[in-house]
Amino acid sequence: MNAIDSLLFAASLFLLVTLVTGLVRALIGPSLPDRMLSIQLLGTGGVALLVLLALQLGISALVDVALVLALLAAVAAAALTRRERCDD
Amino acid sequence: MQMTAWHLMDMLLALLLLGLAWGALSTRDLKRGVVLFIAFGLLLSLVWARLRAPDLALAEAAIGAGLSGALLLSALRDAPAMEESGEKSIIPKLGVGLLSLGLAGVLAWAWFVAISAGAGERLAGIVMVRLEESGVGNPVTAVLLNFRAYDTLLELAVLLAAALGIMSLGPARRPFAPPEALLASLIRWLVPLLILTAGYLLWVGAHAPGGAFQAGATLAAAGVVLRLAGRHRIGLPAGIRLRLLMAAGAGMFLLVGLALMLTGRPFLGYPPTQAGLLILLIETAAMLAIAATLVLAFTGGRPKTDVLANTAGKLEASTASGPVPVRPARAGGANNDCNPEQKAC
Amino acid sequence: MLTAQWLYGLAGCLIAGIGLGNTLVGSSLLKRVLAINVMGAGVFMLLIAVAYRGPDLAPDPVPHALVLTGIVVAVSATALALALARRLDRGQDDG
Amino acid sequence: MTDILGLLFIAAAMFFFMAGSIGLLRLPDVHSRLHALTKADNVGLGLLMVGASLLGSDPVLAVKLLLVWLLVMAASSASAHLIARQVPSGEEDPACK
Repeated sequence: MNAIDSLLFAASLFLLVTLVTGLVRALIGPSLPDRMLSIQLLGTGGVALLVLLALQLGISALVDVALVLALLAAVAAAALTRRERCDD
Repeated sequence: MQMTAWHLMDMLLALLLLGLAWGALSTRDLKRGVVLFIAFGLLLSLVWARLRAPDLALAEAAIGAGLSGALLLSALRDAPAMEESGEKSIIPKLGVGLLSLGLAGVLAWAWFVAISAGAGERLAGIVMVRLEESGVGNPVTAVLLNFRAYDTLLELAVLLAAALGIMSLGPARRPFAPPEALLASLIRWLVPLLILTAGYLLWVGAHAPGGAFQAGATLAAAGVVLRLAGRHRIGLPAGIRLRLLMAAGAGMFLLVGLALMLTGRPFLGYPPTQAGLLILLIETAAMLAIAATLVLAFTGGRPKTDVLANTAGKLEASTASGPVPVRPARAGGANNDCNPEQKAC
Repeated sequence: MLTAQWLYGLAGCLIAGIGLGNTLVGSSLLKRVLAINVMGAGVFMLLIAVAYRGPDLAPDPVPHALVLTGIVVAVSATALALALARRLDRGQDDG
Repeated sequence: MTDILGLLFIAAAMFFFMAGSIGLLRLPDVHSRLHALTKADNVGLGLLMVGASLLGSDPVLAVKLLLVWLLVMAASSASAHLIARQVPSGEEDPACK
């Protein structure tokens, strides 16, 4: 195992730990937007972690996964914030 | 060094998943539960990536993190059904604990047997040897649409059954309010990109991770976003064409299978030279059906303007008698967007 | 035997157990739907742990295909369950 | 040489991700958390993408990574805005009452 790989491992571990830290906010809230923020962190961090994993495992398709994750992250946020129509 | 690094990451991920599963289910606050469950789905996608299952990571990213999240977040609005029932479970706590432990134990035993079986007996070897005859280069697609095509046919039938169930249970939720400027501009580029990505995933699925399921889920996300933005037209056709579209996946599968039987081959036994084309044909139909089903699932019921359902509703209204209450909104849903039980309407 | 298989396999068993317990005693319908999904996810983890062959080898595609099917069935069953819950609620309002 | 540069970019990215997480955890109200998180994470992701492109040394991969970064930026700024709009109304159930 060469130096680059070890450093990439270190980076992914570090990233995972920061994601866990951010997830504490999902646990303690207090409001729903607060919790959704930590989902957003997990989305962005997940994209980052997928890119690192793609390099480490040599599976370039994981970048496609990152692409889908990036696209779908917006959907969950929109689902949270939309209101149903009630003026008719 | 490499091994320990992987071990640390695996331990962290496994513990995190356990913690999120526990946290999502042990809380009495449903919002917290749903958000933690979405986080669980996102993390699961990372686990699939780490375990070298990019096909699953794609599906989980689209479904687990995106569509399920949207589905559950809208379900949070149906507050009454989702409130704490206050009823005590009739099963004693000890019994529940024992049952759960029992399930975990049985699974652990099954897992141990699977792990310790000789490597030579695995199906993986057969798949890899015969991959060339399958017409596609991605082994997961080969298993899904060729070697175990029956499974996938039945899966599409399950999906169709679920869609029919949802449609027959009642009208769709009320549509969403018109979007603010920012959301309007978001969907202007997000929807085309989702459709484009769906096409890409469908095509690339033949030789790389991707395929009808991931593509269908991504395509469905386009419909969900349009719906969230308050659009009336979200890409779903109406009336009989909607039903045909939902049946397209299983239908195309059956058609191809039967046509092959006419040529003297077994049901779904593709000739190796045409296998690739036939699989693409089935996958395209399956993608459309999956997308239609998932969008319909998100709207929560049959479309308000659904001609067929409304005629059925009127029939129901004219024939119903006795204790079954038929509320006018269900029969005449087309001209009224509001559910009468919502106090505001 | 690989450590990853152990870790994810056993975590999968426990997650499935947690899911089953909460499916039985869940305090609301939505909670029970979540619990069933968690139980499914545990089983998926178990299957994918079995399919894993190490960081440099291609994994077994058959469990992958099974789980892919499972994910799609799970989401459609979830949607159906939520539609049923909504319908149940309206039934109670009527009655 | 490009490898070292790539790793430096990734290391810098880690700093921003850490800042984002700490901000999310420590800042007092939802608006400032939003602010810290969205800014820091998008910068972090951008740096990581540059680093990964340098390490991957594949132009197609680099273009893809750039595209993903742009998407994440656009999506997360939009959703940050949507979440921020949600807050003043008391965050609670948006059903018509």
